[in-house]
Amino acid sequence: MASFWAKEVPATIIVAALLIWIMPMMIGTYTLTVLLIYGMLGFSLGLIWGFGGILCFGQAAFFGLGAYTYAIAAINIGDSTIPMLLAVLVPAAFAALLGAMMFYGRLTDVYLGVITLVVTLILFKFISSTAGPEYVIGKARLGGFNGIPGFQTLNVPGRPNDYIYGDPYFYFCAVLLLIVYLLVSWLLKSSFGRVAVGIRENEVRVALMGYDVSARKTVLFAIGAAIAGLAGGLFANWGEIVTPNLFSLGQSAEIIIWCIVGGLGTRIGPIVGAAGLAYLKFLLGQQSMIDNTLLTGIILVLFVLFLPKGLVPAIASLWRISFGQRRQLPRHGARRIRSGGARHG
Amino acid sequence: MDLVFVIIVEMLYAVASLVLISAGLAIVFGMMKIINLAHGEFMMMGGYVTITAVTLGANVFVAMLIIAPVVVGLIGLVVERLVIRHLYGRLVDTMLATWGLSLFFIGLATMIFGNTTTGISTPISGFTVGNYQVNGYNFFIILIAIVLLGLMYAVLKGTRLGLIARGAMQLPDMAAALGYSPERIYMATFFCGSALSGLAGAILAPLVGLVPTSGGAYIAKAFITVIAGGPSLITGLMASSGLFGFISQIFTFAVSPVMGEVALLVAAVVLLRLLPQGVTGKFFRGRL
Amino acid sequence: MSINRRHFLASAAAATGAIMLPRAVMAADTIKLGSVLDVSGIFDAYGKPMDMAMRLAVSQINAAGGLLGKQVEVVGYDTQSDMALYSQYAQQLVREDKVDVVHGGILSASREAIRQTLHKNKTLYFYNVLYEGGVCDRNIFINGVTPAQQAEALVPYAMGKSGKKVYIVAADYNYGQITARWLQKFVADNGGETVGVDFFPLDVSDFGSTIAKIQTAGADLVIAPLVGGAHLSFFRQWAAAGMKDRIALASTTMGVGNEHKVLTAEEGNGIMVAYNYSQELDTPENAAFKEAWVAAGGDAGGMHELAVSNYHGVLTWAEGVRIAGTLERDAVVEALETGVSITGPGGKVTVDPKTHHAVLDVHLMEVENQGMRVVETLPQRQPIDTQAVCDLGANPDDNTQYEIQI
Amino acid sequence: MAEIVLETAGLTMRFGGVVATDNVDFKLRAGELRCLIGPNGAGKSTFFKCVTGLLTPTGGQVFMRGHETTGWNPRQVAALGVGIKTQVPNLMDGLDVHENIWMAARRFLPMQDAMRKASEVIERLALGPIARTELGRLAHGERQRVELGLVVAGDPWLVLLDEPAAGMSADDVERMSDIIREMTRTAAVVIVEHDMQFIRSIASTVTVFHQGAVLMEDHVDRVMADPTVRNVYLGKKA
Repeated sequence: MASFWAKEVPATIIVAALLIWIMPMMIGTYTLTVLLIYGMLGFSLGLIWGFGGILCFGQAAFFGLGAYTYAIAAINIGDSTIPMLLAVLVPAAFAALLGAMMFYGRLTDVYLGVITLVVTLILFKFISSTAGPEYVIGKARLGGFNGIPGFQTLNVPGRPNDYIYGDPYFYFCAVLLLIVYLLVSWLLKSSFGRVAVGIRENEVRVALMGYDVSARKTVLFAIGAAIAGLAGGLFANWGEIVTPNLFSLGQSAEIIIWCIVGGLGTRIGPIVGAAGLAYLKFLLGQQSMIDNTLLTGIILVLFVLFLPKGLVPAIASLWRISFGQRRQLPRHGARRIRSGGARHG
Repeated sequence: MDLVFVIIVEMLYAVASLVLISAGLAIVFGMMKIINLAHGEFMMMGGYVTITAVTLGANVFVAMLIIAPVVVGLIGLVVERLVIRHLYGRLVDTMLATWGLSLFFIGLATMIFGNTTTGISTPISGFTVGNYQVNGYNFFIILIAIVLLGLMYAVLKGTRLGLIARGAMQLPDMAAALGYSPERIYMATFFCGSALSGLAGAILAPLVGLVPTSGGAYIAKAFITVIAGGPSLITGLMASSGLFGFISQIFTFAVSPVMGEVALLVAAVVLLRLLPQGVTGKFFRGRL
Repeated sequence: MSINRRHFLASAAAATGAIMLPRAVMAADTIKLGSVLDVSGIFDAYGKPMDMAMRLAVSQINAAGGLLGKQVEVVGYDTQSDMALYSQYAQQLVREDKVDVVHGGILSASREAIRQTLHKNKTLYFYNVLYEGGVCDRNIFINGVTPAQQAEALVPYAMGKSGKKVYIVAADYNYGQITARWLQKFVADNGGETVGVDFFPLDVSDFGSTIAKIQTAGADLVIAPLVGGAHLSFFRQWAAAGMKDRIALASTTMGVGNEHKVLTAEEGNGIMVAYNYSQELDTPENAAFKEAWVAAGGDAGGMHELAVSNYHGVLTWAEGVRIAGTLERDAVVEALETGVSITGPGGKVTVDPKTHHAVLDVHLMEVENQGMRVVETLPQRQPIDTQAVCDLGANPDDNTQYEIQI
Repeated sequence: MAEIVLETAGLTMRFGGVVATDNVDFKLRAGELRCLIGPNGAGKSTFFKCVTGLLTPTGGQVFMRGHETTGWNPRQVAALGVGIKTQVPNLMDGLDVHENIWMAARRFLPMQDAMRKASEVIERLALGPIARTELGRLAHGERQRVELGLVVAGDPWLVLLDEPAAGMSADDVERMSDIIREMTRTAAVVIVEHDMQFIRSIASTVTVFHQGAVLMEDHVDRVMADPTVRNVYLGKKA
């Protein structure tokens, strides 16, 4: 724990500061902002899937819920502070309920996948069919397929006319992602985080030790949803419109692909995977020779077949093989790649 | 009275189409414990194969019942050899890889056929029931679903192949112990599953406007139906298709099509919460 | 395929240019026209021909000597049917590419995703798609038909050919909802009765129960503003049930993406529609357009309502620039507000200064052998729905999409 | 007389028509060491699962230190301070030995104390050289030992072990019996076991199961000598 505060936190902050300084010189901040937001979204699934072993096919549901909560609250309240908080709390509460239902019902793997998928579909179908004038929450029309445009965007707390947008918004998102990253790192170092990893490894054993596995999974699930909701709120501010597509299965699929490509069981992997693939998609949109869906599909298949652990662990092990302590190679070469010491004290 | 008849036909049709769209996935999942998320795209390809064959001059029924299943089955075989066989026993990885495949096939179909909606007209004309006109093709789909279920039952129950397959379902090593290569059984199973998906896509093609992304509409429903059905292949398929088809049609008639879809999904969530192993995990155990 | 490659080279060059070169090098010796369209993904049936039409219009302008003595360069992005990419590319067009005008957007959601960005950054925007009406913003020009323009013409004609009892089946989103309301109004105005209204999400493809419901209601006429590939199933299942000869069918959307060419002749014949464009329009402008389209490598039957709207949009903008004599936004807007007209493949299109919508010809048509036979042309219809709520002359700072109360 | 820590009254478990455990009354006192033996299908494993909460009995009651625990799930049983080892090794394969044991200790202790406790258990079970090795990479005997470590780390007052010596080498078995004897200083221990060698080495009292019911209950030597037992159990084996 001591080394966490003394070494890892300062190191992370320095690296992040460098990135925040350098990246805008290469990519426009507007695009960078959404890459950060996707990074946070990928991170949220990376946490519950990579460290909690919960494969959620519906992470997009929490993302969309966060975005919609923000938009609806912002229209009704007119100041962005409370809506931003609600964008975190509402998805978390929703996930807590859903999680409790699933985990106390002892649903696992495929069944968990089906339920989360179905819940996402229900939300998508519901939100898509709210075009009629009868669907109003306070002053906000839900708008159906067209979504909700024109809500109050992020402002300095208490001063609704001082908007935070453009470059300052990029820095805001970057710092927020850094904070979330550090909080999650701390969580994973804590007893709660380690027991969560234990549950991923062997749920029955952890229950036999006397831990309340269902409650812990529910809490972790809710934390993941809170982060996804935060990303959703940030996304709403960035795009200035929310649409039912945020809930779509395609969106959920992308989040899973980000995690796989970046590397599960690592903290940085899903962030890198999300930002990298989203940027790739952005670049691909500037050409029209190869169908982009086809390319995404090939990438996913190739990763599952040849690099099932993802980019970050592969690079890390390459690094270790090239520059690590050679004496220990036979033993460590075949070892599972660790998450930057996340599971150690 | 006529309306009641029409509603019953629509309900049977809803059940039959659920059986059709889920059968291929159910076989692959039941036998190999693999969720083929490219199932919807296999159906989409079945549709395109049919349309292409018909425009090239094939008889529409030959195209639907023979050409499409065979072609899609062969595509499935290639997929199995190239991708799936490396991933046996890794449920989540196969789901992800087949998800990737589904995107790949969507992209491929877009490049070949473009994104414009296509289709063929229904080969069976409508007819009159009292004051109502009913889509005659509905009966064809109901018939096909019944024949399909009967055939699956006969093969599993009555043939040597079915016996081996059932053995492999119970214990993967069983087939090997009997001297059959599990690899070949898996190949055959995946071929059959893909062919059934192709058949379903082909048969539904005249009813819908086909685009490369059409598969997405089916996969979620098929996935839900198969999982909710539970371990017994045929009984599970019938039970969950019957239940979901009935519920969704009731709500479609009484409220609206959206509510029909939502009711189906809600029913699935409630069902899985109450019976986490699916319908046949609790009832009709040990049936086929 | 050759088209694709050419597009790729052009856009790849533009893209690398945008990424690699420092901004100063990109001198303003060309006029830049930004385009954001779904050229891939689920909406590309609309987007591809629109892209084609836009490029055709630009190449024709360039071939005729360009605008203000400069060539027009297209900076096009494929939004891949992803709403988030609209926002991103709009920012890219405004900040990095610094384009002079943006044409594009297909779904209303995509328009709303970029409208404010372009408004804030004072970049002129053309939205060239048939839509639900009501957008009131001095920075945007819209030349698609709106529900009232269609419904006002279509409803009396269709009722005259069938009967007084009308059943409406509409796509469940803003366009469908608003169109359904206009349809109901015009049905009532013409002495008819709306016996049922059903809305369908865009992914519903099973209409059996609805067809039974329509029969129960005893309708004489069904009007179907349904949208997209899944909804095409309605027309197919309608024909399969043998309903075609029993109840008349009309639509305000079927055909804008050339859907009538997908239906067989037996399925499509007799469906009544009302649009600004039909491939079968017998005008010299349309003949010239079709010829140029094929010459540019387009599919001979590929042009549709939305593509032609996009073509009109580029021509209208070009005319505005010529009159203004500058690319400066306010000057171009003022020039357009003088009531500029162009004559395109769909007939004469005039800018309505009050709403920035279009006054255009609406053609009543019937689907016949996979074509749209023009029955009657109603010249120069006003966008009365938007006019009821929007007056940019009186409120130039307005920036809302009104939901028109009927 | 020491306190009764585990008691069952009329414990019955039916699977469909088959009665796996039939009306079993069972008592265990603090500090006692008890082995459950019997031929395959005698019901000892089912009995074990009903007690640990892995199965919910169809009839009868279970008491632990006077609390009725019938129908509790394993977590609730474990939370009482009962250490459980299942028949199939249940370990967190992706984590190392120290992490595994620490997690068991952490359930009942604060963070730092759990650290100390884990180190102490590792030393006691002579797991020092492999403390930082992932469980997935260990040999079977080592894994069994680590699982005992997990049980010990929680400082249980009642330990329930299902076949702890299965598939172990003679050396490992000997070390195992030392550990178990050590356990009995603070806890009552119930062991389901086949290996008579092992049972002899820990010299415990034995309860013999036959056809779902308790056949006899006595010291291991006397049980081994009993003709009925030899007949139903050992006789078959020989």
